[in-house]
Amino acid sequence: MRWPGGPVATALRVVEVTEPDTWVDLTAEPLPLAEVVAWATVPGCGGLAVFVGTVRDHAEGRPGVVALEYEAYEPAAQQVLSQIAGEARRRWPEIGRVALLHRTGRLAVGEASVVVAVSTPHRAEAFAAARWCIDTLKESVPIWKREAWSNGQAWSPDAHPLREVGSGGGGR
Amino acid sequence: MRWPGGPVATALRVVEVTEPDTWVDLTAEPLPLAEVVAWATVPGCGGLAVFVGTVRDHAEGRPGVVALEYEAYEPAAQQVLSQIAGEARRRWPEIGRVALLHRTGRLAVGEASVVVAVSTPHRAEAFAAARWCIDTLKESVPIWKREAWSNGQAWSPDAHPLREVGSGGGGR
Amino acid sequence: MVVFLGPAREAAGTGRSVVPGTSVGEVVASVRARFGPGMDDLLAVSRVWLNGAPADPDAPVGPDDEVAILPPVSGG
Amino acid sequence: MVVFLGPAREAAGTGRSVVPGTSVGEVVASVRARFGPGMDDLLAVSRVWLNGAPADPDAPVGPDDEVAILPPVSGG
Repeated sequence: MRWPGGPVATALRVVEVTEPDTWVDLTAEPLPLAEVVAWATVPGCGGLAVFVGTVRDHAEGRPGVVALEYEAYEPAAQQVLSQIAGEARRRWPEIGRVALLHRTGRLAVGEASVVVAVSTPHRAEAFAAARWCIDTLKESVPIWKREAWSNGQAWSPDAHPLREVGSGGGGR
Repeated sequence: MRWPGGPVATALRVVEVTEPDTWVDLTAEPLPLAEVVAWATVPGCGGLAVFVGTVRDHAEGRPGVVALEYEAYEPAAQQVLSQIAGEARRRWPEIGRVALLHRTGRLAVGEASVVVAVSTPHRAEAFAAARWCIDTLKESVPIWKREAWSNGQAWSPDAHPLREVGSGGGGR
Repeated sequence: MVVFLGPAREAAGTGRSVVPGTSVGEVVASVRARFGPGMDDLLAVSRVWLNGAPADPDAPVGPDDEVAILPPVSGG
Repeated sequence: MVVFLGPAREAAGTGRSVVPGTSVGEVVASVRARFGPGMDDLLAVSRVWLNGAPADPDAPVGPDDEVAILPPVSGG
């Protein structure tokens, strides 16, 4: 899906040019956790908080989860990841680097579905910003999870009505 | 330093045998961040929170920090890391894996001095436990930091009187 | 062009469809009319975006525009 | 045997020393007597451990035991 010259293309181009310290991505490949951790480490920032979401072997009422499938509304989902990174910087200007990566497609139990990494000079801000980013990501990014468990498959019931980034709630 | 048959040796042996899901270490080698992240990911736990402390290029009143040197009271420091992991499990029984690794010796700017990783079924507990672990580590582990900056070197003034693990404060 | 995502794709039985309408509101009304009561329930909790961003019901829709039906999300 | 760590090692001018005393409190008093006022200030904010764990001043100290002077810590 593309909107030539539309708002999404413009926003993405701006992000890429002006934010070398921001890394957002939607990818069907395994998330590069080690690279994210290394990339987010910068000399001015003594604290790096990372959150990794991984596919659990169970969900509410669904024992024996064997796989998940994530479907994203691209490229809008990628644009929302950029918005979250931008809003995090507005709330915590001390952020050095921020990474928000989400996996798409089919994932096995134990694979990482999402990684958030935030580096700041001091640890309190890194924890708070990383927590805000993952909470906001779960409410604001157009991504849907389909679960396949021991005797069925269906969309995840653990869903949130889509909210706009920065429309209240959490953090600073 | 060794105390043959003393409390430290006994405690360490117990930890190694009974806690395969706990990884604590003091090491003069670069911290294996990627391995820690991979190790802490387990099928039952959907949330992994990681904190990495890195050597900053500045400290209060000390511009141009070029290196740090960490000195630990071994093996007591390692035993306290084990105590912190144990107390974290007591406070958050849902913890799957917990890692607490601290570097010793001379570190350059940007190198990781400490890593904490905690996996739990849900993200709130992972964040809370990781935060408690790093806060407690900074107050309870017998380690001292010496800073070398642009025109001097001295022990870090950012020091806390040593506290026993679990003697109040923070978390649950 | 209307795009149905996640559970909305399942309710519609298709990922995309062309329905009548010259505004976001008219397009949504067409979707409601064409698809069954399952879609009705889903629309009640879904967001509607135009070209990748939230849009008002009276925002104009031309042939090159994309209206998206976004049910409650479950990323992370 | 007394072990001086971090800033205490610097204040003592040595990492370890043998001083008289048959209890933790006596050993600390000997340390206080032998080293200068810099050590006095440091002892005021330090913890004293015996064989790797916190100990009371009246805990007995034999020739194979290790008393450690632990100034405020700065790990992390």
